Amino acid sequence: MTGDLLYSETEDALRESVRALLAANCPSDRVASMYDGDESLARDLWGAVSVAMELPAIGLPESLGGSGASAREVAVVMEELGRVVAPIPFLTSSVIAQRSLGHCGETDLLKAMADGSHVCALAVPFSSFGRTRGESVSVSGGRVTGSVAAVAGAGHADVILVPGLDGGDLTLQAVDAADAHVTRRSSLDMSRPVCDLTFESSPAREIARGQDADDAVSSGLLMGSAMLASEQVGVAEWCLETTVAYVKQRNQFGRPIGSFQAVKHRLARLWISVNSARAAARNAAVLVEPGDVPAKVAVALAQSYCSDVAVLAAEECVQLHGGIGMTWEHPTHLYLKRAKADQLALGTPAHYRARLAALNSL
Amino acid sequence: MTGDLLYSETEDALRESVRALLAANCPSDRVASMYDGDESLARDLWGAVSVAMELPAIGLPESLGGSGASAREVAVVMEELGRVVAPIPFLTSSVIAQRSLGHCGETDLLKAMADGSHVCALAVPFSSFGRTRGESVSVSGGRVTGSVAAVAGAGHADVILVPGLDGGDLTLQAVDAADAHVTRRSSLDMSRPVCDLTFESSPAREIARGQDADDAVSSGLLMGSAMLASEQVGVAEWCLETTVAYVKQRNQFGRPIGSFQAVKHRLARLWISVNSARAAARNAAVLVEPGDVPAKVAVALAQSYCSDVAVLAAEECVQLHGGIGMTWEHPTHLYLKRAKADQLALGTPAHYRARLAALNSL
Amino acid sequence: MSASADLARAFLADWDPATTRLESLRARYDAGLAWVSRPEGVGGLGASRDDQREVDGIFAAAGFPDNNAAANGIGLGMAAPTIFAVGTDEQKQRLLRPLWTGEEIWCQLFSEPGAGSDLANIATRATRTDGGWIVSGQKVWTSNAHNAVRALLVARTDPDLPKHEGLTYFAMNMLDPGVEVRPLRQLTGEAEFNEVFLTDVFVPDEDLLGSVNDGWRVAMTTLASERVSIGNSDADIEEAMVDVVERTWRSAPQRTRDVMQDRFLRLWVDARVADLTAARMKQQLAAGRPGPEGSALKVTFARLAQELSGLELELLGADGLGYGDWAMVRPTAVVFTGRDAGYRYLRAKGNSIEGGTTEILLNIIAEKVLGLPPEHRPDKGMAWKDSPR
Amino acid sequence: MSASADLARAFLADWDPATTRLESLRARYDAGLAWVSRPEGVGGLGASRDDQREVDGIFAAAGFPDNNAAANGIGLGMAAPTIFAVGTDEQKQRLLRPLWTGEEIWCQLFSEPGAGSDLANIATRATRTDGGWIVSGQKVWTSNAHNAVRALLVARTDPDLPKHEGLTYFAMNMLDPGVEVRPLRQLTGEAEFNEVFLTDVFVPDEDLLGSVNDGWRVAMTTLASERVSIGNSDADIEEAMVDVVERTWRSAPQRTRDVMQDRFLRLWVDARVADLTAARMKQQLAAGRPGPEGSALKVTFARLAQELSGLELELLGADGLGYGDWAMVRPTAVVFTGRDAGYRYLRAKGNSIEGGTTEILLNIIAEKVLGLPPEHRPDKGMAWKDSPR
Repeated sequence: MTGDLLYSETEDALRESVRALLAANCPSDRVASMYDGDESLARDLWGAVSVAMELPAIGLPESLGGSGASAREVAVVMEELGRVVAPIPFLTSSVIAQRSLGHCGETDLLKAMADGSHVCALAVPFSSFGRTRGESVSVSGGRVTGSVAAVAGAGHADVILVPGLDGGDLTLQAVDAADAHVTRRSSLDMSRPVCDLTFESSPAREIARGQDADDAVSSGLLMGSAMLASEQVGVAEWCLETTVAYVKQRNQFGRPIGSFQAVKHRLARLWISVNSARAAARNAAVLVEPGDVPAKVAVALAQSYCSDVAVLAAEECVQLHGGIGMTWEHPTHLYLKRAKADQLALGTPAHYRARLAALNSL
Repeated sequence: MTGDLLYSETEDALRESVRALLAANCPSDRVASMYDGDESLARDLWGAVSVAMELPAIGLPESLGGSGASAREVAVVMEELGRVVAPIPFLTSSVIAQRSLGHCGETDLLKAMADGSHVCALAVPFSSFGRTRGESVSVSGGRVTGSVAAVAGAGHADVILVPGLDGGDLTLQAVDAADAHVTRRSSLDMSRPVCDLTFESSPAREIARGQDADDAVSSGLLMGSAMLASEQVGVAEWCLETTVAYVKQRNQFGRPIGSFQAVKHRLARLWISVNSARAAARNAAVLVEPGDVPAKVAVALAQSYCSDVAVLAAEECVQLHGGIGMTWEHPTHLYLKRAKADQLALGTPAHYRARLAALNSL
Repeated sequence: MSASADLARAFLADWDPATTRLESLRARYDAGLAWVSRPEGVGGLGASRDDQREVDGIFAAAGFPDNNAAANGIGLGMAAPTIFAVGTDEQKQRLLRPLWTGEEIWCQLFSEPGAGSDLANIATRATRTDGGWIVSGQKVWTSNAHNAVRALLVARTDPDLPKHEGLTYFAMNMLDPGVEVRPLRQLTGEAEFNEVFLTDVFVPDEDLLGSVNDGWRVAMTTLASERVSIGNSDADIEEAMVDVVERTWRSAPQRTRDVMQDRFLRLWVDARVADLTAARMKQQLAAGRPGPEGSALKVTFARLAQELSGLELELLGADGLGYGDWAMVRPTAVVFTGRDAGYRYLRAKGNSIEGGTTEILLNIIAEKVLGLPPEHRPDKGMAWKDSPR
Repeated sequence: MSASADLARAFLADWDPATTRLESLRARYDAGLAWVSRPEGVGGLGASRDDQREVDGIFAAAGFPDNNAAANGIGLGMAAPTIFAVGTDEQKQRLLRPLWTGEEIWCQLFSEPGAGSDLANIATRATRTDGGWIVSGQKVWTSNAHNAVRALLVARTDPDLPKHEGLTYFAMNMLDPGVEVRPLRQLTGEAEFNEVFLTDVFVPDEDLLGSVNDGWRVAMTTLASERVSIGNSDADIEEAMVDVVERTWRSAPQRTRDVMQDRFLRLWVDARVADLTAARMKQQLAAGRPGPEGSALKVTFARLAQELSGLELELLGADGLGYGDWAMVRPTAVVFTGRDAGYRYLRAKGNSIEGGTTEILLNIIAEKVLGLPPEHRPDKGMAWKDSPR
């Protein structure tokens, strides 16, 4: 049977607060200026959401200083962050890293993250699909050596969680960011830039080993994928709403361009897709917690569907804005870049379809 | 470099004659009555095209009583036959079987086919992709035993060319249709119905063996696939033209439905596709003769593309005719059934795409 | 245990299984146990809607004859709600009992050759006569007309008004000698529908439903119930197309599956997500927040049925070239499962046409949900008789 | 060996390689060896078009300086044909030589913020003054404006006429103090185009091209040459998008290729068929049967560039998350090859907008090729100043 796919009243209220906070603190022109190297928004916004709503710890149990929010609620936050392409490490630190650490019972580090003062990043390529083998990093005598490319959320991280091989064993190591070489890359999505990390005999503390390390990474990535689907719904929704508003007021040939039937049908189809994406993302949020096979199916379904819908929505947003959608000045490009990067993030839809085939013997 | 993809003056003239002949002899209501068991049109039309234009032998060399037409010209005939969903065994007998026999140097049989009095069918499932292993028929002492399902063009055939295994060798055997059990199947496309064939120690004459038999079958099927693409262009073209004419005269909401932009754009896109399919089919007709790798690539490209365009055109034809397109009374359904059967015939587009990947190391 | 259920048990305790089927059904109706949420005196108890399932279960468990609802879908699904909404007390008394018991099968005379998507363009005329109306015209796409004794008819009563305003709704007697029903054969070979020719059919005043010239409004109510049920029907009534095709998929050769994997999985994902979307719509309805998702789901399910059934034939290869039977039969219901793939492919083409074309539904979503401007309508506000056609 | 070629060789025999580049080019122009099929006295010989390639080859082989055609695409591709078509003798003498030699770079001032797809809605005003016109308004999407000294300008000269009828074509001086050029940054980070603000720019009568209020017709001629060249450009100028992505495909991990095989192959097939369609169009043009395929090809190539570049990023995985450089540079030409995949993806979005949106081109195909009815245009026939905007 299907779980409750609607938004509860609590969730509606949460959305309202988050939306108001982001409206006041995340203007799109400051997101755009991150592409020109001004990263002030990233720190300011993280501070604002930490102080005003304790968002960084929303998913942590109350015993660790968090709000004990469910995945359903965290998903609502993700939708809102997607709607403004917020440049903060919520997905990478508060969802993925917290989940991995939670799996290892790393309460001290989690407590340190609760007030937003510590930010954590899992050192896997942001394109990783489901798990990692850790083969690019070797561990020996409490030190790690090696490199990991295209890690999201590492730019402002204090602690890096590094999967690495000790002999034949996968381990998960906590490394102080100061002990790692973090190279910013010019990224397709500068509101969530990726970094290349290099470790040269960096001091590390082991927090998991073997199956335990594997599970810690996998469960972090599974939760991340589920939440990413809700971010994608938020991105798609903004694109749809913005485009609908634009085609109503933009006139050509003496008519609003939204009165042309081809435009109307495209937007109606897009609405159908976004509405369906919401059902898929909600379902993933409802089922993801136990991390079992139904959770994996629900997440794969959501990722297969929502990734492409967000890209489609952003692409339609550009096209139906005509020339203005191609300009730097209009915020649409921020959503296109986020949507496309999100499609590659944590596995492409094609990979999730292949996984669905395997999970369902299709 | 690309060959000449235009129609020559000779080809235009040939088209004109064939179109006039078919307009007079192939009314769509008589095609429809084939679905109710009245097959009179099949015989009458074959007689008409044999007497008036010697079409059955158009591709045979003049020395064998044919017109020596090139594949380019035969392709023009196929386009016209597709435009009226003609229920005659031109593709199966005059293209595929003649090509296979030609490969074996079977001049006596070819001569007997020249005036249309003898019809031949290659006993492979109509869905066969590229070749056959002949494993469902065994050959021994001049007799064949076994069965082949879903053979097109066998219903009115006089001679059946049967691929069968003699020990480990593939052979090609000529069997008199009177010596085979031919079971008509209720078929998706009754204008080209398929039959199930059974042989019980039927007397046979071997016409090829080993590589030679394999090549004979493959070259027949390759030529058939190339020509099928042109039939598909003809089917698509009729559907497009008929739909365009309909949406101009059908009014709803006080306007021709062809004035609605969503309809206009769909038809414009369909026109683009049909126009592209023509280029692909012409290219296959130009390059198919030598049967080499470029021929195979050209044919695979045409089949990958044209099959789907014909189906799309027929489906759009139904949809844009609204309810009337769903009726038995309107000829559209004849084209939908032909287009869909043609898509399955001689391999689906997916198989051809896989072949293109192999041929081009993609 | 509801009060309705108590009444049902009490009724059954008194019921003699030797009673004829029809007498049994009439008695159940008269006891208010037909549609319990409807008012007393017309088959109901004024009870909660939620009681219905329980009551039906009790009757079924007792081996009580059922009213064969499937054979009278239009009567129960469209005529009854319409009569409840606009019928007079006399009409309710007269029409609803035989409708519910299945004595009177209903059909729906809306569409015409010139009024498909543009349904308000109805040309069938109803002209005033002594004690009633004389109706002439042609209707099309009428399911069940050959079994029906009653029809929901929309006809034009005032051609001088704009097209939406001059229509009137009637409950017409199909047994009138002026009614001719001809089977309409479809591309599947079957004749699921009919054409209905009306020549000077007399409809008495007592069969007028609602007010004169108010037929469009009433028809819209009727159609809204139809569309919700179509968008949603697959899931409830029969096996979904995706499940049928998934079975074919599993038995297709591995080579075929390899090359079609991504294509099949895309459709499979779309279908599973559509199921979730439908589930979410039902939750919204249950929460009292009806949305426009019914139209959207119909668009999605139509597309999926068409693409999946098209893919299925490709999976089947040689078997896809066959077809069950072209004989012109008259099916009692449309069932995709248990038929051959060729039938599914052809019949599914109608999914995006019947009950509102995909194009019209997309217009509705664009205009009602997204608030985009309406299409240009040259006939807007004109007298129907003067408008371009 | 053509007579044109003989003349070229004779010219080169006399040419002193020590001559400056500009003098050399001017001499070649004056000898009629610039565009040989054009008339004598304006850079041509009145020879056959076919001679041009041969003559160009001879000059190139001799190490003769070229006129850097790529830097003046609009001048050579649009301004020159327009001047030849409607220019006076005086204009041809004055404007064509510096255009061909590259002394004068041209740009095109057509599009405006309120006149994109609806190009005839141009609001830039040209009002009569002594000896010429005073022009004010805003133009946008102007390539090369920052290098140009001359512009093809379309401005409104009579707002009392319907929108297509009150426009006039000018050859405007970009060095006028009333011209302000601002770079327009795009989603790629670059500023390929400009906004151009015109404030009381004086255009003398001698720079009027064609007749007053006949600008629309002239502009259509200019644009037709643009669209043919866009539909067709990929194949000629640079490596096709499909070839670039095919290379990425070959180096993608096998697992990725397995799951994306059908999707990539579909695009690959579409791209190869598009090439054949383009080849067939060229054959038709060569046979003197121009068709509407130019617009169709532009639609197809835009779609393919977008889908292929989108797929390429998916193939690249982690590498697809990077991006070359967001710095606001001013590129001299748009080249997809040799840039990173992210740039290709973003820049290709413009392919379905610039030079006629896909939506407008589909309208054109539907109306001009298929003969379907035009869109409803509420402003049809109205004075421009009164029409809804």
